[in-house]
Amino acid sequence: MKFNKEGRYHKLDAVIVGAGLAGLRAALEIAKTGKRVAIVTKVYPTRSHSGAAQGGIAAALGNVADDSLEMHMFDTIKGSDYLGDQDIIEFFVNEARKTVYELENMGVPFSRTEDGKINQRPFGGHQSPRACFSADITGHVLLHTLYEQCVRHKVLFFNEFQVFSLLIKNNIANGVVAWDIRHGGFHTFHAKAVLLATGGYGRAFEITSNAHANTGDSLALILENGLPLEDMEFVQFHPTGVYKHGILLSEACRGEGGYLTNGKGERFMENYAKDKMELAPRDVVSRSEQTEINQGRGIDGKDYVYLDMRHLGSKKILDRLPQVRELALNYLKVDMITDPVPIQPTAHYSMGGIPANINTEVILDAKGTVVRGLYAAGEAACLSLHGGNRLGTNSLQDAATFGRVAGQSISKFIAESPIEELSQNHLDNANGKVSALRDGKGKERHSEIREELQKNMTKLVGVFRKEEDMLKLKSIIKGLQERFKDVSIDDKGDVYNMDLFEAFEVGNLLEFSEVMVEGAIARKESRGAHFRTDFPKRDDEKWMKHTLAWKTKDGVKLDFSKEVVTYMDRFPPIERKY
Amino acid sequence: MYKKTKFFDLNYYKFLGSWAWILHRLTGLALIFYLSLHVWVISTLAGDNGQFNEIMKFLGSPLFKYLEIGLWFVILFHAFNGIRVVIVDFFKGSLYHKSLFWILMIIAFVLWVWGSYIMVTHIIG
Amino acid sequence: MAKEKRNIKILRYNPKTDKKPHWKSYNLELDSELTILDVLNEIHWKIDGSLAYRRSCRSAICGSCAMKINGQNLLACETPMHKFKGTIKIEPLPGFPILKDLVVDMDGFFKKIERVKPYLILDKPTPIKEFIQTPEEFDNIREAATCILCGACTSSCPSLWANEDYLGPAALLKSYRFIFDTRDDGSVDRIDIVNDKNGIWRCHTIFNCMEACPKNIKITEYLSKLKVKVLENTI
Amino acid sequence: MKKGLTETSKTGAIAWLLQRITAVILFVLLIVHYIGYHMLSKGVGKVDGAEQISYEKVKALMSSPFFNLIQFLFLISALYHGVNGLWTVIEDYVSNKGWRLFLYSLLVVVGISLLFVGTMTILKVGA
Ligand SMILES: Cc1cc2nc3c(=O)[nH]c(=O)nc-3n(C[C@H](O)[C@H](O)[C@H](O)COP(=O)(O)OP(=O)(O)OC[C@H]3O[C@@H](n4cnc5c(N)ncnc54)[C@H](O)[C@@H]3O)c2cc1C
Ligand code: HEM
Ligand code: SF4
Ligand code: F3S
Ligand code: FES
Repeated sequence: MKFNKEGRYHKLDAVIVGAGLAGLRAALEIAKTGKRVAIVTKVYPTRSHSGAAQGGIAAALGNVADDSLEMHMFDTIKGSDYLGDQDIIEFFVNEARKTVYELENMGVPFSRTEDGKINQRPFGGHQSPRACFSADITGHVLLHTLYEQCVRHKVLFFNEFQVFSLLIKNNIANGVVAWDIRHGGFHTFHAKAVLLATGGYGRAFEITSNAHANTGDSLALILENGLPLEDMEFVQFHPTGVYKHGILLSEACRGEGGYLTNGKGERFMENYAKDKMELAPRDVVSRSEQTEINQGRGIDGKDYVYLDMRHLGSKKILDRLPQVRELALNYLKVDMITDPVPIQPTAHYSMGGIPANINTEVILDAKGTVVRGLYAAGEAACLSLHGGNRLGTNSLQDAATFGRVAGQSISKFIAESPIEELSQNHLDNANGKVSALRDGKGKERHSEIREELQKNMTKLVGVFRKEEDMLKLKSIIKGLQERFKDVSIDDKGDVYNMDLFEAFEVGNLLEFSEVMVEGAIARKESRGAHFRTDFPKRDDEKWMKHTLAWKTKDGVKLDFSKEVVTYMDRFPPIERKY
Repeated sequence: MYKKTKFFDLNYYKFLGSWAWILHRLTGLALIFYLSLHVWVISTLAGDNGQFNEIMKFLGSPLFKYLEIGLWFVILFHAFNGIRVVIVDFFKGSLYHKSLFWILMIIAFVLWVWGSYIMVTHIIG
Repeated sequence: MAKEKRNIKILRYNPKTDKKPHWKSYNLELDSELTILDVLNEIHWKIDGSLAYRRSCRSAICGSCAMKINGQNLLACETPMHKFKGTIKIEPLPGFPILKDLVVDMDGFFKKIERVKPYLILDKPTPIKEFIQTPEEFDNIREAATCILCGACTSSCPSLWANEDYLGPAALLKSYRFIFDTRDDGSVDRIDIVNDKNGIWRCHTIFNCMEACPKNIKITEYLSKLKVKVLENTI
Repeated sequence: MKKGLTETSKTGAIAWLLQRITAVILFVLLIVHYIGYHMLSKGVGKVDGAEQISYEKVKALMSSPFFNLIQFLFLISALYHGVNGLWTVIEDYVSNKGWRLFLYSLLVVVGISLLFVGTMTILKVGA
């Protein structure tokens, strides 16, 4: 069977990789100016993982209780454990309200207050009820509404196309090459500007709330092009993942009054956060759970604890948490009305990513030099908004707000810039990747390599980290990278070749996981979601700095010269206690 | 690309709604066939009385009486399920369409037994 | 976690080599708490990498993994294996053309969604803040807005099997979601589009769609309301 | 792109409503009709000594103008309902334009003939 080496060619003003909240919002902005903009996405737009968000989108509307921009800003800064850049945070909270109103005006069906305004609910880490929501499907309705508006404004969609290489010439991005999953063959998307909005990458871990598609492909492409990633060691773990599956049981379970119990039947949170108990912030609860498990107090000594809802009674559970009960029933055969639910911490959100400035332009060094025509937004990007730990509901807002900002920056850029010609051999890189996997004579299965990576990531660079574990992990990853060179796939066909795209994704996981681990080894402090048992304290003297990491021939190169932007007088760093 | 499933996927027929529908459709078709016949028979009324009585006698034979019992079932099913459809369309019947179906069918069944009994006694007596 | 032996039958089809789909049987030793999607992953990862199916979120929200399992359209990711006894038969969604194995061509399905103008249309100026909408008005569209476009409903509708031009329950539900949104000004158009012989009038209240919907949306109820609305607009 | 999905027929709404209105009318009339004629026909009349619906009896009934009006309502309701029902079935299963046109025409011709025959019967016998 022959692969189509010629591929097909599309000339555009802008190409956007990813159809989550960030990608769609940007595309809409550009399409409204009448420019030719295409979205390339490996899953159908409404299947993007933004749709999985339930809780809400943060904005200080003050519809149900007093709120202010200053309060939202403070909460975000404190939540970030003072690693968030405060100029970005200030801009973000300022724009947040506009973003929500705009989304509502586009048709998002928000839940309403009695007087017909957008309803808001409380959420962990926010002092005021700030999460605008639509029942328990907020991300879903936002995603669908944006998609619908994009359809309306004639955005070109290339669905089920997976980007295999990012084209950069003379430090100017000029397109991407993508594999047509459904029919096989490459397409070249030649454009003046490229936006990377490929979302989260929790798939590097065994236990994760992320979708199968969240493999951080664009991060690997950035590294491949000699560009850096930022703050990759910061990964948020959510305390209530369904045991073994990692699927999220909403924070609402604890909100409604659920208990966490260990193998001895104790409410162990008493020993960690006496005041807030189960309602302490995510990282704190996750760490408490993990401590119990590590010290042998998991259920039957195994690696899970219980979420106990029984005392709430069947009426309340059926009323308030019918979906959640259904989940536990389906996945674990456990009815939370009569039995406690086995849970464990699950990798949930990635704070780090592709470094970008306030205009979403991708930067290539600590000084902030930009790569012309290259943009990043959403969870894949790192604007240093969430710092060391993201607050719930701030990320949908991040994707929507900076999606719009990206759209505006790109519109401006393409209006004044010529298109950079493609180089002759622009398809070589992508073709090389496919033939290596398809024609490879090796015996390795990509699924085995992936499983080994994921297991070890969860075990060795999970909720708790320490130097020796991570050094071990570093060499494991090296070994896996070697083995990956010997991967060959079963499916040699063109049509919906799942084997091919999964193998490509495993390769990507291996690349950025290495960077994650190196960053975590280097950061000798505990801040936000990054907790080192060998350095359990935050160290503001030394570490109010971002991590930039490059992949070079001799391994990962790190740079800590990018300082955190702080307004010392307004928000002096204080200890993060709840 | 391969196209499966044309007209019916019999292996999907496991839900009450689809059975009710297919039976409704079949009984509807049977009824329009019967109605045509019926109109024609009655039209002979316009002719002479002998012909009518002849035909009626023929149609009054036990075989036709038994067929009539079947027809009675067809009519009852179509009529009562038809009412269910109307309730679904105008009175939120979708929310309880299954219990509605069984309730109406029980009424229809009682009517069927009653009617059949009378018809059978006609044949015998 | 008990292991159990299971026979899994999958309808395989490779467009390059097969004229027609054929059943392939797998005998596996599986953890009893796996979902159908886990089982497919198991086969795909460990036995035959050429098996194709769609999946992403694995938490019943992205709508990728609808397929026919033991004669019924379900989401593979939320269907536990223990729901069935004995052999499990897995096929692609009926009524849609098969691309490969369990992957069907959904283009037609999405075109139909687009046909009903699935977006808010405004004539009035937008307010400075949000539009005012009461909780009751929101409740009218809440359920319809949870549709994940998985296609399970449309694929299960006998009306669609007989006539592939039928808009189908998912597209009609989408039109309902906007026609009954108090903010929308584009409903006259939309009503005109669904008031078509391949539109709402092909629905014969068969209820297969409602049985299939993984989000338990009362589809038929909304289609009935839509019929009455179209009627009111016609008279 | 084609307008609508194929050529549109905007009469669907009215036809749908009429199908339901006639259904309700039929429901009442048919049950009455069936019970009255086919079951409670004891004593309706005797032909050659056997119980049977007799010409005389029916003719006697049908001379009442009110009864005739009901009969006529029944006739047009049933015909409309049946014809429209079949029309729907054809719309469902016949996608070929030629065939569809042919079957529609046939249906209309048969429908009108039955209407004619039925009306004549009522008029003649009722007169
Ligand atoms: C279970 C869960 C619940 C959450 N709940 C909340 C919440 O309540 N509130 C909140 O604020 N945040 C929440 N989050 C976080 C939030 O949902 C995400 O951070 C946000 O949606 C990310 O949006 P995105 O647009 O960046 O990416 P995504 O929505 O993940 O989209 C990524 C897109 O990139 C495409 N893509 C990826 N790789 C490629 C490639 N190689 N080629 C082509 N296309 C590619 C994909 O197809 C997809 O369209 C939650 C996250 C999870 C996992
Ligand atoms: C006794 C009272 C009757 C009631 C309550 C009734 C009700 C209905 C209803 C509601 C429908 C529409 C079904 C749909 O749209 O899905 C219908 C269809 C139909 N009816 Fe009747 N009906 C009755 C009598 C009759 C009679 C006497 C005939 C024969 C002339 C008939 C023939 C049909 C046909 C052919 C259809 C179309 C079937 C279909 O679309 O599936 N009905 N009926
Ligand atoms: S209505 Fe239900 S079954 Fe149909 S596409 Fe939407 S979610 Fe799927
Ligand atoms: S199955 Fe089909 S006929 Fe109507 S009620 Fe559902 S769309
Ligand atoms: S994988 Fe997303 S719905 Fe099943």
